[in-house]
Amino acid sequence: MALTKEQIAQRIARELQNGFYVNLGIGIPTLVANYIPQGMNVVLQSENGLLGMGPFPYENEVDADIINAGKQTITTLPGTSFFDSAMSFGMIRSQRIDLTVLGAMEVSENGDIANWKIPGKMVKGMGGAMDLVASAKNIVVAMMQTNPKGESKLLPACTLPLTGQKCIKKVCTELGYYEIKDGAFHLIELAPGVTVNEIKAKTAGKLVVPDGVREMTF
Amino acid sequence: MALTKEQIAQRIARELQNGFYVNLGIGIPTLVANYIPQGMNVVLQSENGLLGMGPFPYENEVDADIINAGKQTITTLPGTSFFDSAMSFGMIRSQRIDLTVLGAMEVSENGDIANWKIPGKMVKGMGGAMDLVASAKNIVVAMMQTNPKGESKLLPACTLPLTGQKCIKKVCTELGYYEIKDGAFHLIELAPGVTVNEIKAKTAGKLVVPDGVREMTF
Amino acid sequence: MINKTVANADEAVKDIFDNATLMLGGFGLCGIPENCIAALIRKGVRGLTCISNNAGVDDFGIGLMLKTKQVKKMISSYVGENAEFERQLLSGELEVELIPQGTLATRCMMAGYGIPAFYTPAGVGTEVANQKETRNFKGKEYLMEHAFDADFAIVKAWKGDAAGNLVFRGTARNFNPLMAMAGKITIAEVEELVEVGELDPNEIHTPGIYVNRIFKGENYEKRIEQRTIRKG
Amino acid sequence: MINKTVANADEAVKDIFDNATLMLGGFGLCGIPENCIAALIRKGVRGLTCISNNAGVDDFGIGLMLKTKQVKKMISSYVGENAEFERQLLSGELEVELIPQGTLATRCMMAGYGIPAFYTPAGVGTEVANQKETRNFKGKEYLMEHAFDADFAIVKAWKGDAAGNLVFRGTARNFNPLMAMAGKITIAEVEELVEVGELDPNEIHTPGIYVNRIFKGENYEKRIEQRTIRKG
Repeated sequence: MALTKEQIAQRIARELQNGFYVNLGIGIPTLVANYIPQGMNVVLQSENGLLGMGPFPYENEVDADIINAGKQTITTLPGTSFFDSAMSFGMIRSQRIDLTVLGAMEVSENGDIANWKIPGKMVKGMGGAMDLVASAKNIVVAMMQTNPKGESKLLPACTLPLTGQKCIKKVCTELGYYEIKDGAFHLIELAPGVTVNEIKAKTAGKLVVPDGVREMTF
Repeated sequence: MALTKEQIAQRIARELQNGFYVNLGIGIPTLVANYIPQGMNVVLQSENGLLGMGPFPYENEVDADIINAGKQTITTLPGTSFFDSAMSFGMIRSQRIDLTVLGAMEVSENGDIANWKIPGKMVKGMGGAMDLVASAKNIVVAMMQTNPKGESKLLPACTLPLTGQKCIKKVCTELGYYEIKDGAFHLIELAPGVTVNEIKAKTAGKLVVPDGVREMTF
Repeated sequence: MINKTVANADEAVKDIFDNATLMLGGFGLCGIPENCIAALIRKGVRGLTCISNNAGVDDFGIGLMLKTKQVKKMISSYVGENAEFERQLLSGELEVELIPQGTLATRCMMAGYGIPAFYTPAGVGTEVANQKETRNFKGKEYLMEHAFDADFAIVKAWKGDAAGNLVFRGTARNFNPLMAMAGKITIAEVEELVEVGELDPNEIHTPGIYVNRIFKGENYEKRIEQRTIRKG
Repeated sequence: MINKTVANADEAVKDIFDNATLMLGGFGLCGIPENCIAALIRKGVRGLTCISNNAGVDDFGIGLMLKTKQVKKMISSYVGENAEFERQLLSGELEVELIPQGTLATRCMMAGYGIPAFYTPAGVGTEVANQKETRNFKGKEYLMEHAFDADFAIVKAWKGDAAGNLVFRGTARNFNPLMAMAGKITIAEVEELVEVGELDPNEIHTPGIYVNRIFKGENYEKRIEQRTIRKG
């Protein structure tokens, strides 16, 4: 059975390690915060200028001056710091962020990513995505394996304008978890009940399925 | 009669205007602070990271954490701000300093300055001088007109290693006040009782003496 | 101290001219100079190029200046959800230049730091790299980017004093201190204008040297774009 | 929060190796990491390249490490009055690279900002420009300068917390926050180690992400180089 969005987030959360600084994009990536293991120290960075992001506020805590990169009201935690956006992207470019999780429209077998522009549609902008993908040392993409037309988003080469080149290390979709290396999607884990045949049918890029690939458990 | 060091500082202080941000170098330039006219608002910047430098502290105010670029203990004033040295030189490079006063070993008729290194002698370093002269829009040099051997320090070209190129706008020595333009030292004012002949004898670079050049008054 | 105070927003923006390039602080609707935007609309200045991370929403922030057709060009990283913006863009009335957010922030900072150009990896291999010089440092490709050049920077701070010193609050800091350093003329509106000497000199985010005009803003709405709360 | 505290200076510097490149904060003797310097002397690590604006005096600061001949090279803007320094330099035991102060500060900052190179006017037309690329922007010449690359940055702050957040005091700030961002490993010694949550998040100069180890320093001498006072 395909993973839910929550399960995709839950699987990606297994990449977290104690002491990690983490930047989570909008959408499924945001959900990763809900699966930080109890007792593990992980600090969330928000690229508008905040380190140590807390949960959403209670009604009486809402503060218009404290928002995250998705423009959502959030809270601080003991040890939080605020800074300007140049320092924020300074942290990102100087690779102080241990894990970055992003959504995508397409990912290619060599790690290219497209997630900001569809020619012919209104373009809203790349925000911080190009800085993040160009700099982060460890990027995991969270997305559906196919687009609404049923076409694979794991491609030999991206067809949409790129956000960044050769930068994505791992992809988690509702069907499986992939590592990108040597110009191919290496299937690391299967969603429970999903078959390798389904994965093959929905992966347009080069796919490597190791013998005895494990099924995820939740 | 040649100017005293205090008079050189006093003359340079006449360049000050209300609302100026000023950086004063070590030596005679520091004395300029003593001649800011009463009621004029001038803010002193110290390039180690301070805007709004006050006078030396009283004995009981001395604070090891509050020093100027000459490593002297100083005080703050209402409105003072502290910042790091990168921001400090940011202010300098982005030309927010209205007047910079520096000492020099040599100045050339095209505005070059040498004030950091004498070949064969122990070199202590340029500190912030190269940043200041490369960036400041309005630099006045305060120095003696001749070196200890009696040789002019107003030269056709500097003989010592340069600190900066074509950057000095004015020079005040014990003998006169000069504007540097069009490849010459233009005598603007004479020290009281000093003759044009003495100026000529002690200026190796191209000198322009306008008709009816004024004598300074104190 | 040099007194930078002006009476109000109208006086602060009075010499902003048609076709000027403005930087406007804020991220989304957080930390935007509400009073100056209103004054620019009252003034009716036109043909503006606005450097701002976002373009407001239909009825708030820079969106209000789009409605009055005062903006010729937006330089932003994300222009979000704004129907009028989209209409003007598609009709060709409005020009947009999209820039990666970190590059936008850094190009502001570099203007304030007197650094004309620098290298960043953001955008290498994408259409952002078109017409730009690339260069390899230690095996990685970078783009050369330039400092911005803006006639005016308009920022919003939490506290400020007559000397022009500014302190920001929370994530309303965002682009504000960067732009404050970057304008030829910098205008700051503040929620609280305190006595000179009241701000701790260790805690000033923007030293007064960067600020040309300061005034106490009025009636801040501080609208929230995504009001997300948890129950409890 | 991630706990960055270590017991003391000796533990903080324990993996600093021979021939490492260190950044050391401070301007003159103001804001120098006194405890770590003492620990480096106790450890006896040698062949160090030290990036620091100054080189201390004969009997304090980095001067103490010069006396024990642990320093191979100084990268500084001004090396001041230091007889042992001069002796080692003239005898060829010590190598010195002199860099304009603003360039030194900015090369630290750029390392922390992930910007490999930038342009500055400082040093154009001087011997500092030797071997360096120059480039004209808008009619003015600039030198290309690179971000520093340091194995360790050692800084001294006024207050800090276990999460690594730092606050500096007065002009003891100087190069410290810049270097704190720039080391592969950053070690911070602080006068006061406060509880996490005690520092105002708006007033933190160095966010904890840049700091790997923090400890409370002991017995700060805070020596004054030029004790200038007025009578009254």
